Amino acid sequence: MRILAYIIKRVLAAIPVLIGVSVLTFIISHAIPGDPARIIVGPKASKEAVETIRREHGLDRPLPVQYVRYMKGLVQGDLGQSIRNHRPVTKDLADFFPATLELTLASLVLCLAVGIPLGILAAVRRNRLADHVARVFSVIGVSTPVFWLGLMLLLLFYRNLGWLPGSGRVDITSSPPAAVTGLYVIDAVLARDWALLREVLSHLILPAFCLSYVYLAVITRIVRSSMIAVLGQDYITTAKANGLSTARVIFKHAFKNSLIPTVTIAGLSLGELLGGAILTETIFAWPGMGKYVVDSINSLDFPAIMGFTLLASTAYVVINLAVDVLYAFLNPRIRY
Amino acid sequence: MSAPLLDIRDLSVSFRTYQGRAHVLDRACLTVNRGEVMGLVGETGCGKSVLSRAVLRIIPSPPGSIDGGEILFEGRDLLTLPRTDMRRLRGERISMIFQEPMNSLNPVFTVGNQMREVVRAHRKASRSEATDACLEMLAAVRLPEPGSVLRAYPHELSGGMRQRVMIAMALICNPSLLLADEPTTALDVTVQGQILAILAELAERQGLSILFVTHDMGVVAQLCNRVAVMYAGQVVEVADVQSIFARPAHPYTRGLIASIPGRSSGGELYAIPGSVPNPIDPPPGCRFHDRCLKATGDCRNVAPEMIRVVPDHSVACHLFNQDGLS
Amino acid sequence: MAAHPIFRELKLTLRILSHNPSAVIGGAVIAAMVLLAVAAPLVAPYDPVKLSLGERLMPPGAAHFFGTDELGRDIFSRVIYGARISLSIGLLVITVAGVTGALIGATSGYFGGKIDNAIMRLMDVILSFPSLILALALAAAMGPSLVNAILATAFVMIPKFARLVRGEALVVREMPYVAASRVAGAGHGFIIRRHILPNCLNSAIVLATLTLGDAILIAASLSFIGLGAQPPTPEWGAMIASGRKFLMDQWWYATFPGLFILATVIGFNIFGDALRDVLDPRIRR
Amino acid sequence: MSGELLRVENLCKAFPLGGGFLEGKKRWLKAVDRVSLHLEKGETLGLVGESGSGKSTVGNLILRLLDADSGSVRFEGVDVTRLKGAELTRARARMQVVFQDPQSSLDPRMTVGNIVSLPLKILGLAKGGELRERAAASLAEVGLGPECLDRYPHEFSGGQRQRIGLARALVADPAFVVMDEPTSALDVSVQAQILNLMGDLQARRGHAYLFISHDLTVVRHVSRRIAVMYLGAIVETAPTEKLFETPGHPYTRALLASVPVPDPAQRRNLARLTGDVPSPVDLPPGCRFHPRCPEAMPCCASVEPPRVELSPGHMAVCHLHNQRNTP
Amino acid sequence: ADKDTLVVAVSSDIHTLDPGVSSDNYDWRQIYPCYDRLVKYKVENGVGLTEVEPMAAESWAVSEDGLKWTFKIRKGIAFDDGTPLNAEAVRFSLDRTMAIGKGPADNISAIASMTALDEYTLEITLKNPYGPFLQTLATDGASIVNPKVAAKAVGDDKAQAFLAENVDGSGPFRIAEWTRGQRCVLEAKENYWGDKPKLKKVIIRFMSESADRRMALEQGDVDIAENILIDQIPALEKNKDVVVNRFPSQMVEYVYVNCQNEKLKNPAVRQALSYAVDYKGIIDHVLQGNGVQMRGPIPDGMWGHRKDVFQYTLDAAKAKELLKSAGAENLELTLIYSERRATWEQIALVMQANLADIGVKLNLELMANPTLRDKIDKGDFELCLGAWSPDFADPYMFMNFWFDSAKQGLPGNRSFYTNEKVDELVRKAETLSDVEERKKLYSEAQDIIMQDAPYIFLYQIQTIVPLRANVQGYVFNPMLESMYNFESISKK
Ligand SMILES: Nc1ncnc2c1ncn2[C@@H]1O[C@H](COP(=O)(O)OP(=O)(O)OP(=O)(O)O)[C@@H](O)[C@H]1O
Ligand SMILES: Nc1ncnc2c1ncn2[C@@H]1O[C@H](COP(=O)(O)OP(=O)(O)OP(=O)(O)O)[C@@H](O)[C@H]1O
Ligand SMILES: [Mg+2]
Ligand SMILES: [Mg+2]
Ligand code: NI
Repeated sequence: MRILAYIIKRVLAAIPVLIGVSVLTFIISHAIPGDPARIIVGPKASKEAVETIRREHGLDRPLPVQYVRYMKGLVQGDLGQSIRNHRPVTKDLADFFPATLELTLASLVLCLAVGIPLGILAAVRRNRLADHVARVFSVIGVSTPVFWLGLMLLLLFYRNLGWLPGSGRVDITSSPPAAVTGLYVIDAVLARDWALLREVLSHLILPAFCLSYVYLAVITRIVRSSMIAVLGQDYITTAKANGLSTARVIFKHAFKNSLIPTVTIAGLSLGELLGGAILTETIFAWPGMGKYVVDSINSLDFPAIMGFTLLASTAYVVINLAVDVLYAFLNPRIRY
Repeated sequence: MSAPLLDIRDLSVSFRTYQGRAHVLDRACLTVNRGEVMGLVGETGCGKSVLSRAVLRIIPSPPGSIDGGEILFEGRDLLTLPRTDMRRLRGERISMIFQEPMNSLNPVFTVGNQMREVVRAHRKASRSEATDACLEMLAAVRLPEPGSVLRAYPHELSGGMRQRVMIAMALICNPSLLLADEPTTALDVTVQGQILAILAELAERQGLSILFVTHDMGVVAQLCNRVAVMYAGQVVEVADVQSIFARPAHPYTRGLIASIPGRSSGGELYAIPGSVPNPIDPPPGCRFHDRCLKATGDCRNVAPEMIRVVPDHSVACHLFNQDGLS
Repeated sequence: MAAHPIFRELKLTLRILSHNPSAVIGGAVIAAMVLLAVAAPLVAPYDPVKLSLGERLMPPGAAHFFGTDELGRDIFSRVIYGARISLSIGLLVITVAGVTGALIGATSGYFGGKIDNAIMRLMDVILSFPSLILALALAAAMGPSLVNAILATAFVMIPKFARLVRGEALVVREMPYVAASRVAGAGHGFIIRRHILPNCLNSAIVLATLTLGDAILIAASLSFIGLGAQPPTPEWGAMIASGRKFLMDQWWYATFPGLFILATVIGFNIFGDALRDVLDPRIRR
Repeated sequence: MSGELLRVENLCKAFPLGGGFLEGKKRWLKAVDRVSLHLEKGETLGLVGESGSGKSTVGNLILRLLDADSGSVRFEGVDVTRLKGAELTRARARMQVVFQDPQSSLDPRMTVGNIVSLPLKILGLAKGGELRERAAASLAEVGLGPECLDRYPHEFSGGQRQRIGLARALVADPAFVVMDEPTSALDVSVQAQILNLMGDLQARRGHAYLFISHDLTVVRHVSRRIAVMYLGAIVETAPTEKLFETPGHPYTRALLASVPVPDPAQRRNLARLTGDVPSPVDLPPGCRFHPRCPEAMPCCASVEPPRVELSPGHMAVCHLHNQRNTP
Repeated sequence: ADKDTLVVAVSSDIHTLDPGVSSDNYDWRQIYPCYDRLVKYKVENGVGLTEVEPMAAESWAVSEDGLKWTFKIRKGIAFDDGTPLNAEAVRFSLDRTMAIGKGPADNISAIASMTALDEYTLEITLKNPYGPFLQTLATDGASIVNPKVAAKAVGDDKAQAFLAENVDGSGPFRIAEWTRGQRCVLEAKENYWGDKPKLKKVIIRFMSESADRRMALEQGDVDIAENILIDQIPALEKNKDVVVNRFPSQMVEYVYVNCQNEKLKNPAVRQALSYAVDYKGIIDHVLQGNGVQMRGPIPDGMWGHRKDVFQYTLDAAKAKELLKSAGAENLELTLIYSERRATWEQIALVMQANLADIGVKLNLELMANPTLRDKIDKGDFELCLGAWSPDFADPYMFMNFWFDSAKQGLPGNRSFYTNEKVDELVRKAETLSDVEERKKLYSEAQDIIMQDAPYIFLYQIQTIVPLRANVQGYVFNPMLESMYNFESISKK
């Protein structure tokens, strides 16, 4: 019950943040010089056509009026129509968001699966060779330009070795699975199409690796440092003094404690992964939000930009909420 | 006399620091007999904790390293024991409790989880057998409602309860030696009284030997049979408790006893001049000489050996010769 | 007169650092980059912006160590001059973000309560934006220029510093020495200036070294999407951006600036990690 | 004596616990509950009690580090609980504090010289070179040489740091110093040095001390009068020797009995009380000590005990005396 | 992929499938094969021409004054639901496009009214005589839509919502699947009235990276890869499985010189700039030879192009002299450009170096496309890089759009050029339908324009289309940039 009240409270607290996000997005996106009406009608159209469109979309109104109108729609779950293609923005988001989400989640899994053991190794063998190797390996990730890595991976595994398929979520000639969740892995499982599942997974490997490598260092570093901090705690000494094996001390006692800061960072990273997927998506022709939003900015598609940022921010808020709840499960000291 | 339970001989421990190597223990000697409570007193940083941790070989390394000496426990040298044997010994034959009951229990697991784990690390026991053992032990340290304590997380317990849990956990495998590193320093006097009473009772009932580390002379006086006084990484005096208070031999011990307030009210307290030497660059000879009012030339150059002044009373000071005369 | 205490501190820090192998390696890389940047005119064999269309896309060789780009410019020279730009970008971004973030965080943490709540919600707003998108939109709105790219990058980094410093400030404001100053009658400004900020400095510096690499990368991504340094300025990110078109056949074009970014970022990261260890007072004592 | 310096009356302070919207009723932690005490010029009053009993909070309220909920603190005739701005600054110039932890009570980023001269600087009592001179003088008084001025706190031992803390407290020549467990982090031998030094300084400069400690033996050594706190309230006040000879409150008696006497000849059962100090959030009705009191009577559970003067200057808050006095 | 499936790797997703809305070649790629139009571009010996021939219209006649056009519509064409394609359907479609009033409407804005004389005869009346009229009927915006879509309208959106995601035409293909961001699948119609498509399926795959498209082409995962960066072509040409085709296109790239700007008002200064650019260097190196220098505003391949018109070439000395005579030494200018085309940055840099040679300091400013467009529209720039391709095959697309002072700003006259004589000439040419007459007027205008140098005419590019070697029957039409004749392509 307490936790429910806590969640409600957190959700309510998120509202001003989201309003802030919407105001900021609105201001910034409208500060980009350019005329969306002109973009709709095309460059060669006459001035009159531009004016008509501007009126039609309410772009001639003062900004605050436009904002209020937008927010009114938002309250009713209407994110407006995309200026570019006249589709409800919600539909566009529903089309593109699952791809990004799938990629992001896959990267997160990869990131944690590699980053946590690496961080533990580095902490346990602190200042020894393994530590240095683990840290350099992970830090190379942060500092490698994503597209360089992405292209090299494609060149190597697709063109030269032929081990993995090229870009995209499925093979060029395959149809995507029937959309249920939009996450192809899950949809393929639901459809019991195992061949397709294999295909989908093999398409995920390279982009997920490429994206996760960037955040690997962050996870490794935080696991390492929190692990080092935890290993210096009295209860670790106690556990050792009580004759528990090293493995138990590290993987049970130290690990759960070091997870506490790790989930926080992992949550934040997931947020960043969501936003950071743009370049990866471009290279791997991944039909996600990245390209959509860049195109939106390029065509001053305000409703689309707003829709995207609000969705991303909401995702961020939701993730953080989830992290906080998880945090409470991990850390019994948390009281609400 | 039978061989002592624990016999620490010439133990030296050092730590690597940024300023240089700190020689934190320098040929320290100490014995603990079966069934006795041995007090270990000394100022902050003199190496009491390091000494007791060295017995369990849980000194963090790096930066610490045991440079020499032997630690004989029931006749076996712990320093040369294989790792797995050492691990088995910990918690089962020798266990330890620490100063901070706050931090000594893992905050993210329930008390029961941690206690059962200790039981099952040392003997084959089903979950319910382990639980029974825990309940019994918690009752023995006079915790009301052991069942709910077992289900509680450490932060839900008060300091005194936590320390009792620690004691229960340390004694659950029925060890023969308990290393207690200032277990009551963080507690209030009224609670400290309870804990000391429990320890005394358990020591008596289970024939337990305790190495009790403290800086509180009052606690020593109330609880211990024998006392070892440490100064700057060395044990400078060992005696039975009466002798230490009544006839302190080492000038440092004398200063220590004299500076306790409240033995008589009002007036100036005796204060030992100067401060503790730096373990990185300790003075030659007797480590106390530059604070000692009676220091002689010998004290500055020659490190004094431990000599027996009277039976059961040894001291490392040049003021005493083999015959125990001052 | 004895050396000023600050210098003694610095000397001790340096001495401790010099015993730390990763600090030495990281420091050496950083020093080498700074040196290259400063001595660029001496080291670079060619004019970094001079076109020579006849020598387009030459592979690395004796005449051009790192080859040439699509306009025949010497990549080696450009990379070296690029160090100037990229390092300054990193430094400027970190300074702007660090100082602003630290001030915001210190104020927020020190006062706590409603002020803290309001400020932190604002930081949440910024944080909850995908940073690249925010920087992109900002840079697009302000117009593409190096200065704007720096400001945009700094803007998205402010919350990182603010959060960190706030966390520290929450701890520091409870310290007895702050209470002692208050007993002596110190006002809020004084306490923030003399106690809170200096005591948050260590972690802010560590974060700064750790994020300097990030800053270079974000600024590079902005250049990469055309919003950062304007041509013909040899900035690493921009070079990589141009070079990516040639990556499949002329690997050297994007790879060399990429390697320099890699080295610099790794250098700062390793150094920052070491600095974190070293500045930890528990270890220092 | 030369007259009253400080009079605290019915001081109350409660801290809100969590609470707020969606979390049910706000709960209050009564840290200090109707505390009254007074202090003569040049005198030392000991304030003892177990941890969490509100000793530090009393000190902080007097120093205006916290604002009192109600009650008054008259310092040199002025009620400091209501002061603001310049007047507050003026009053502050006369009050100082020394904290328990020598490590955290000195700003690690400042040199000792700056730390010690800080009060002068803030209060505008000195400028430029004079700051340094007076800091050096103050350090000399606590037995530290001028070479310390340019060093950092972490270069000193615990005892030395506590001396620096004393030097800072005394540099502006206050009339009154709150000593919040100044020696509880120190070893006995170092504690002796500090206690002696404090006694010295008091004799020379005539400050009054409010000496907060949980260690009865130390308090006994330094104070002329002692107040005993339990769960936010003062349960007994008495001249030192009176308190030790004829403790009036069962809690004081238990406390005295729990102190391990540093004399192996006087061994005794130290477990006089059971359980820990309960939390001051939900205070028991009646006498706040009754759940742990070995001498509790039925009325203790419901009726608040009265304040009884046992002898001049010896006050206890307990039903036992009430009954004895009014049969 | 299978023999009867063609896979095309393209760089950008579709925005809308509505022929009445889209003014984007990338959309037209999918829309065009799904609809029929009254006329289509001729193909001769596998070469696409700019002249038109009958498609849904069997024949047509035009009145003496050029105002009334009568189209006879072919019988037996039907939409998927059986609705016949008749005069009413054509009227409905053209009317719809005009009523929506977006980009495509501009091309057919000459229409004043339409009447169906009988079921298969349509009479179109123009507002004024309009030379290029017939050509405009071959544009995507003139696609004939099933009039039944009116039933799908939501509010008064004229079925825009429906047609944005669906097609309803009588063309040889229909859309079988469109997964946003991934691919669009076209399916051939068995019962198409014209020549049967040889392919069963066309998969259009969206891949935004050139390198990605190239790799997929080399691996044989795709059959055609468009928009491969010029610098990747030489390596691609070495691959035996790939054929790289080059076609002269109608796409030109040029620099807008803002004639209203104080510094650039003087034609001598503009001439100097035109003399300063190293055209050959740009074409040889930046374009790797995939282009030819422009000669006058009208590109080669379009009627009205003059091989003999005056042409600027690199002459730094002359440029300096001109600047001196104009008193414009120490000139500092800013060139703005966007990332729309990969070569622009290089060209900007070359121009920077070129202008430096004549003592002009050129600052470069890269900006986002919407910002750039805004600046162009407002005339808030000095120099700007641009590209232009005609929507229909008529010099009108160049001469009237670029130089008519009424079209200043983004619509066409992006150098804000004003010359009364030129205005008069091009406006006259617009209303005539006689080609020879118009040629003469445009020719005269060109001479004046070249002297006024309102643009720096850079080059006309070659379209490069790399195909797998087994793809046959591909025809390039310069008017159908990025569009494909899927109906006649086959795979060996
Ligand atoms: N991990 C370590 N790294 C470096 N030095 C250490 C470490 N642990 C202990 N030391 C040093 O060893 C010396 C002895 O420490 P120890 O903890 O044994 O003192 P102690 O007598 O237990 O003091 P206290 O009464 O404060 O507990 C100290 O000088 C301390 O600084
Ligand atoms: N700022 C605060 N907010 C909430 N509760 C507080 C605050 N300060 C003190 N308390 C609570 O008030 C009670 C009294 O605290 P105080 O610090 O005065 O005790 P103390 O007697 O000084 O204890 P100690 O001996 O441990 O220093 C404690 O229960 C404490 O938790
Ligand atoms: Mg210790
Ligand atoms: Mg306190
Ligand atoms: Ni104590």
